[in-house]
Amino acid sequence: MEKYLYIALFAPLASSLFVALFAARPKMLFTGIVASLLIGVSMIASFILLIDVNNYGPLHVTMMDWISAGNLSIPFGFVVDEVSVIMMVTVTLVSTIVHIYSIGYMDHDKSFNRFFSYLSAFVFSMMILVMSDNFVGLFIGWEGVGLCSWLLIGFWYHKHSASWAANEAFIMNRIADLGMLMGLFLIYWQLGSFQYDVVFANVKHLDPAIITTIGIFLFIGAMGKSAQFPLHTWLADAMEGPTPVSALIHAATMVTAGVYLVIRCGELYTLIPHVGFAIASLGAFVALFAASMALVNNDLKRIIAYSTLSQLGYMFVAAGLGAYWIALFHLMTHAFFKSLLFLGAGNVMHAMHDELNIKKMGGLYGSMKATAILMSIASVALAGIYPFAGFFSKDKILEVAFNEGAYFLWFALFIGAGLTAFYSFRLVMLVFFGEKEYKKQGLHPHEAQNFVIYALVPLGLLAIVAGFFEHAFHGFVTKLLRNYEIHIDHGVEAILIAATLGIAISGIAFAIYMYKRGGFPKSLEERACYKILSNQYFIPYAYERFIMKPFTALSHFFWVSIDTKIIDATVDLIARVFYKSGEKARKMQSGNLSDMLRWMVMGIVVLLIFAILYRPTV
Amino acid sequence: MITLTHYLVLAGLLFAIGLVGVMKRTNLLMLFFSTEILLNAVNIGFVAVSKYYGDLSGQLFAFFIIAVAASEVAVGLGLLILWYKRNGTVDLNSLQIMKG
Amino acid sequence: MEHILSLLVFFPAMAALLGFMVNKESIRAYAIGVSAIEFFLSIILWIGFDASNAGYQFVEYFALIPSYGMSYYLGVDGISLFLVILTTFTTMIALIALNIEKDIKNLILSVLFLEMAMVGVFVILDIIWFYAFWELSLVPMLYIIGAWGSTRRVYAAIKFFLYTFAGSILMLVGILYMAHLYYQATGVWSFALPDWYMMQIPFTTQLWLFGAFFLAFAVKVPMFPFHTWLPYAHGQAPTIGSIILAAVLLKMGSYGFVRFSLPLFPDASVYFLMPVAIVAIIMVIYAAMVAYAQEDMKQVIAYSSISHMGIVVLGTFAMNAEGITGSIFLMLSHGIVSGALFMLVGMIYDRRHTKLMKDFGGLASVMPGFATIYGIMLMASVGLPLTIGFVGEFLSLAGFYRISWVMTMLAGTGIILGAVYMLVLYKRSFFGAVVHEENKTLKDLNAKELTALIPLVALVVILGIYPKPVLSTIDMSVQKMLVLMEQKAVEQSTKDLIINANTVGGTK
Amino acid sequence: MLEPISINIASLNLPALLPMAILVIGALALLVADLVVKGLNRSFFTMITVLFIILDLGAVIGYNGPVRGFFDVLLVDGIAIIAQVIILVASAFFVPLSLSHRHFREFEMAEFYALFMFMIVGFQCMVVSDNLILIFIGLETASLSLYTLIAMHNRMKAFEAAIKYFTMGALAAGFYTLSALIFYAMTGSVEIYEIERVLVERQFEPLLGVLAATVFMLGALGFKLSLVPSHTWTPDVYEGSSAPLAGYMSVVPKIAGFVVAMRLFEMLVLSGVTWVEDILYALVVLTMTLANITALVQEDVKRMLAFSSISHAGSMMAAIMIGTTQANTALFLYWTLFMFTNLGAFTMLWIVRHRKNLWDERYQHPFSKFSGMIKIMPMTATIMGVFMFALAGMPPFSVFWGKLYLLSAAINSEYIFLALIIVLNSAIAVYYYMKLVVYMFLKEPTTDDATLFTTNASTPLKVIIGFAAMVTIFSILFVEPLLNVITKYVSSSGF
Repeated sequence: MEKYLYIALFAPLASSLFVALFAARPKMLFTGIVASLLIGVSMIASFILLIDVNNYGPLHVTMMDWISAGNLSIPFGFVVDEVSVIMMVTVTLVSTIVHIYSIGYMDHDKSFNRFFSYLSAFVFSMMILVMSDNFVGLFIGWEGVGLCSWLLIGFWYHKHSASWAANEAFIMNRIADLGMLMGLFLIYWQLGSFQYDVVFANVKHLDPAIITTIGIFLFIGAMGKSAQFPLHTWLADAMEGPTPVSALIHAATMVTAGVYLVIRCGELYTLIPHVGFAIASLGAFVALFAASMALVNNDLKRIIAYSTLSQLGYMFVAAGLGAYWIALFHLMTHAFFKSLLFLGAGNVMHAMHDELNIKKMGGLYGSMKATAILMSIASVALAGIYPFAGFFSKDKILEVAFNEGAYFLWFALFIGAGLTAFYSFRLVMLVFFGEKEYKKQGLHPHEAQNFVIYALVPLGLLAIVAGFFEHAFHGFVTKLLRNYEIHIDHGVEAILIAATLGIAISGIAFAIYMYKRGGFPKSLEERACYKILSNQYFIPYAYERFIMKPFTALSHFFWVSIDTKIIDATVDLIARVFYKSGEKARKMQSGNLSDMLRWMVMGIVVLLIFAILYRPTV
Repeated sequence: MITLTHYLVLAGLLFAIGLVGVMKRTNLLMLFFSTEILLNAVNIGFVAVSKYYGDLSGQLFAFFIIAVAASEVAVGLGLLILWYKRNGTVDLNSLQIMKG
Repeated sequence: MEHILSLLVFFPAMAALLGFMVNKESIRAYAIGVSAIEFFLSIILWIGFDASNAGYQFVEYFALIPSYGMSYYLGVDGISLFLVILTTFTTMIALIALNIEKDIKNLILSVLFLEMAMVGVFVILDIIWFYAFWELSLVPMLYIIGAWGSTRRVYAAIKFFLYTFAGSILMLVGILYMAHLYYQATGVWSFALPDWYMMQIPFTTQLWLFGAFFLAFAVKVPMFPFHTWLPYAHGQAPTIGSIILAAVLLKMGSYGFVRFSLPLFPDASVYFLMPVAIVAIIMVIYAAMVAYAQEDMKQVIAYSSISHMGIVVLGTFAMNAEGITGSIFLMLSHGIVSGALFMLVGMIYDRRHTKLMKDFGGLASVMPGFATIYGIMLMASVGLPLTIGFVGEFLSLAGFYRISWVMTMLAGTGIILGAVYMLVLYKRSFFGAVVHEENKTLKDLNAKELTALIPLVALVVILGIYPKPVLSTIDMSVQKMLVLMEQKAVEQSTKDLIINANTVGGTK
Repeated sequence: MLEPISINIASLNLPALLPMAILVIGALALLVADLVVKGLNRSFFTMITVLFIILDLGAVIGYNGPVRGFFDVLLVDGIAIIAQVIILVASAFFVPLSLSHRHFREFEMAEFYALFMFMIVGFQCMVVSDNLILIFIGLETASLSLYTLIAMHNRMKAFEAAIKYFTMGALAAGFYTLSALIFYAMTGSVEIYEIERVLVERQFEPLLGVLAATVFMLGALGFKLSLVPSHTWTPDVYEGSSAPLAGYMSVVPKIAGFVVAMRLFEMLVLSGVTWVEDILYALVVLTMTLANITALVQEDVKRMLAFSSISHAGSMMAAIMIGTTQANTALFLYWTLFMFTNLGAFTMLWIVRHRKNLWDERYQHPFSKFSGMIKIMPMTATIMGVFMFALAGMPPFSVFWGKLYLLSAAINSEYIFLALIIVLNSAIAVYYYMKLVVYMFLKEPTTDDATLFTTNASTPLKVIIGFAAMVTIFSILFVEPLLNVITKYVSSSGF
């Protein structure tokens, strides 16, 4: 079975390296095809492993030693257990589709080959992240996906905004990574190893305070990758990247790495429920916070990005409250319908010649039915309507919140569900129905190539049916993960489900109703609350104003004032003092003979005076 | 009665005079005279002390000093004449080519 | 084989002397050949090196001034082995990449002399000779910076020379006082490091001596606030000068800490641990911020070296195998990476005769190959895993975490700030549209430049993925040294700290 | 009434006089030869002189314990031997500098060489005696000949230098005699060992007298050793006199002076007259520092070297002040190595001397003259650079080892502060030595005509340069034997 593991892991690397050979060349179709094939191979291998793990249990291999110094020794080790295999399957599945999709999407891009090289490299890093059997290995993937997202967000580097967003994403993640590193160091110095099995076996013996610290540090890392408040701003800006990238990295896989980390460290977090609850609360907050921003935004991709944020919030609620398998489940379903949503948006963008403002679209249903249907499916799934995938996972999360007696969280999520339904259908309505605004720009939108549509169909199907695997999934992952049972009597449960469905549907209905009638009045946009939302609570502005500007100013001050004017000047001053004193001493050499003689006599006289005045005992 | 002290005081006074001359004089010739005075002041001292101790080496020293003084004068005057021939003055303020 | 070290030290010097006869046209080939031979010698050294023996190997001893305990005493162990290889390697690469026409002969001869001095510093075990090589290394550098530098070269050269010379004279007094102590203790003169290792020194004396040695090393590293010579030296030096300066000369200082300060004065090192660590952290953050404020690409890298050396120092004073091994590995990686970065800047400077970021922009589209290699080196410099930069940084920080987690966190901001200035540099010069006309026609890397760069890239990746052979060799000697420190420490608290720093578990 | 003195010839031990005698004879012979044979050439004189010096050397070497002789005024002990050897070797190397490519009047005259030999005799007398009279005679013989030699260079500057040197020398002689008088008056003897005995017996009472004598002696020797404030003559005299003489002056008279200073002051220091020690301490620091900072601002290499030699002499006084065997050994070691380096440096100046002052209306060797030399004549520039770094105490060149040993001596006798001052001074010093290197290596040449620099070059000079360079670079190989010999001699003569 190991060979499948290595195939699954290294096929993407091979693809990336192979394609990289042609990176500098103009577009070559076969690069895209080869890449897609290799990723497909990796996917098949992952599925085989899935079955294998299901039958024979986890698989653990150690490839070779990496770092060893003092008591520290870190191998390249990989583990394929219930959790990682689910992640692998999800990742490779979405990746394959995205690769195929990109062949169509990047059709006219001159850096076609480079794109696929990066994309495959990302898949490789992601595989390392999920498959590694120790924290540092995870950190490798962690940084690797960061690098790839930097490369891919800034793929169109000639755009200032793109390269800026890329740097922002990288740096924000670095901030979080520092937290994560601290967590790793603490783990090492406490337990002397980075191996999951060793760590989780012994962590329970540690002093709770230390476990708490570890938990917090690790979660800081997770916050960066999963763009949780306050490190969330990069995700929206990351939409500068090509849409397949947004679909793969910023919706389906990378951003969920944080959730994966928390799930992976389940044994650790179960020991510190208070931290877990904090995580859940933050998640709930983000769920609302992001949804609210999605309400008013007019940028096609940003809306979806915010909804991703909000869904990540949901996952963290589940993970925080200890319902790891539910979090993982939502992670998976979300990957399907969210990537679908993004890829559909990609089609729309192409049709609209990269126009992103949904206010300028409308009535596209006529010209691109398939996309419209797929996106609607995705939106329904997102809104969590029975029997679509979103319903099962999301509803479970609300139940968990209720079950934990965290009614406040439950309420937040409940509201969030409503908002989600509203904004996703606001988007659908504005894009596909209503007035044909695009006519004004004289565009003639057209449907994407067929194979692109076909590539999307599997996702569409999964978005519909994935929910029904719930029990199989539950049974499978809880072999590893702590099981979580919900004990709510059926009456209450039914009411809850009804309520959730109700608010979701009413959200949808409201959206349809309003936008059929030409949307909200303009006057609304003058309102303060609207302004706050449309400016993302002025947080990016605040960062710019209170962090970046002062930092730049301070750096400049250090350089000009401290380094040059003080430190360096002091050094030169010392030298100059000697030189100047030389100039002074030089006057002694007047060259006049009388002066010379006087100096000699003076010397004698002074010494004599000394002899008289100062005479230490013999 | 003239004791050793008187001689030594005299020697001291002469030496002081010599020093002052060395410092003050700007005429090279006078300057050399002053240095001669220094040496002779010492001579007096030596002779007196040597008499006082009844030991010859002092007088020996005095003789040598006289001899050396003589040769010094010879060399000094030689240099002086050289200088005078070149730029017609024996004022030591003319020796100012080199300084700094 | 038993004289390979002497060969390593004096082969370049001999070659330089003979080089006077070689004529100007063929001198470059001559230099590359010589440095290549030297490099292979060092590789042979590595092959012959017994990785299971932590002590000094290939030892050569010859009493020069027996009545005064001065000897010609060579030896190499895990700590110095790779620094020697780094030296020979960088010199070779730098010579390959060299493209100066003016008085190239003098330049090359001085580089070869410099190589002798640098190798000597790392393999010599007699302190007087160490001092001699230490000072000798200044002279060729003075000439290289001052004669082939840019406009303010003479000022920069003199500043570099005087600053480092003045810094090291106190060390001379320290050395002689050590010798005096040794004479007091044993009744014989000796300047041999292994002899000195055996000597226990009273606490207060240790403090003074530590100070005397510290200044010399601190100036060389360079530690805040003795760092101001570095920007000038780098800013004015020709490319080859910057490469060697960054790759090797700075390492002499940090090597000095590991080789002298720690094992000779364990108690003082522990006593000064916190102050030194604070200075190191200031270096990391302050230098990174200053680097961020620079307009000149080369200055950015110059200040970034200060920042990285801060982490090296921190790791050295972690007092545990992880930290010290890490810091030595970081010396190597920083040598390779910063050397490569300076080389890259030099290449673009040769094309455009400017190093200012604002004069570039959009280079990625004009020179993709250049941009790619630059990007790889950049990622190595910000310490991305699986590049050479990560291993050392990770280990150094991990090591120091044992001493103080707050300070480690502060030093850790280096990885954030590092990303900040490096990415901003990359964005400003490589991303965006090509605004300047003259940039549109720039040529991508040529064959010569690639031959110089490819090995560096390869090393960056290989040692990033499989650093074990290097690490384990270093680690063994480091552990030996730590044991020695623990044994000869005079204060119980020192022993406790060293033991505690090297054991897992327990305190927060 | 003085009783007559009866002398026993055997007790005179005339052989002790032999070394001096040889050179006196040599000088006279040279004069006679010049009278009888017309048109003898400088090469002849030079070689004869060298030969006699070698003979002298032969007579000097061969030492067995301290010997007294000639009315016990001669004291041939270890340091006397070493000092003489240094003096003679230095002379043997400096005389051939007369064989320069261009002809100078003084080198054509037999008198020059005769005087030269008399001067050597004078120095020898200074070092082989502990009798104030003989020391005085030696001093004066040497000085008077030296004044004349300087003046023989026959340029305005030379005359000025000679007169300045002479006048101050006369004053110094006055001081010397006065100090001798005071010692004599207090102890009734002019023999240093005798004076010492009496003073120690009396616990140095009256102290004021002792101190006064010391002060005047300091004034006299301070002039010879160019200690502040009696150093003012040095730069002018060096500048005025020809390079070979200047180099000679920077080495030989000083070593003679050091020996006398050792005999006189160490006696005082070691017998615990702290006052002397403190004053010497102050003088040493003052001399080194003042000379160094003044050297920083010189425009002329020769003047710079003059100041540098002042500061070197200062650190030698430090050795005398420390007064341990190691320190005295360090002194001789240092000076031997310093001699060769200085020989090289001044010979170099001698080689690049040009008839006219092309670069500066006053200076012969302004720094600007050397700018870009590496491009015009790389070999010369490199060697000059080596000499400069050696003088700066840069390892592993000659002077470094001397400095090292001196510092070690200072530290071993717990003079840490002194050691610090010495190294700090060498840090200052490195700047002005490096200034020349900077000019030679880093500046652009003002001319590309190499012949301007080689008008005075000749084979003998080149040979000497090569030799000096070899010694300077590979000095490490000679340190061990030198150390052994010097230590043996010094310790055997009780210093």
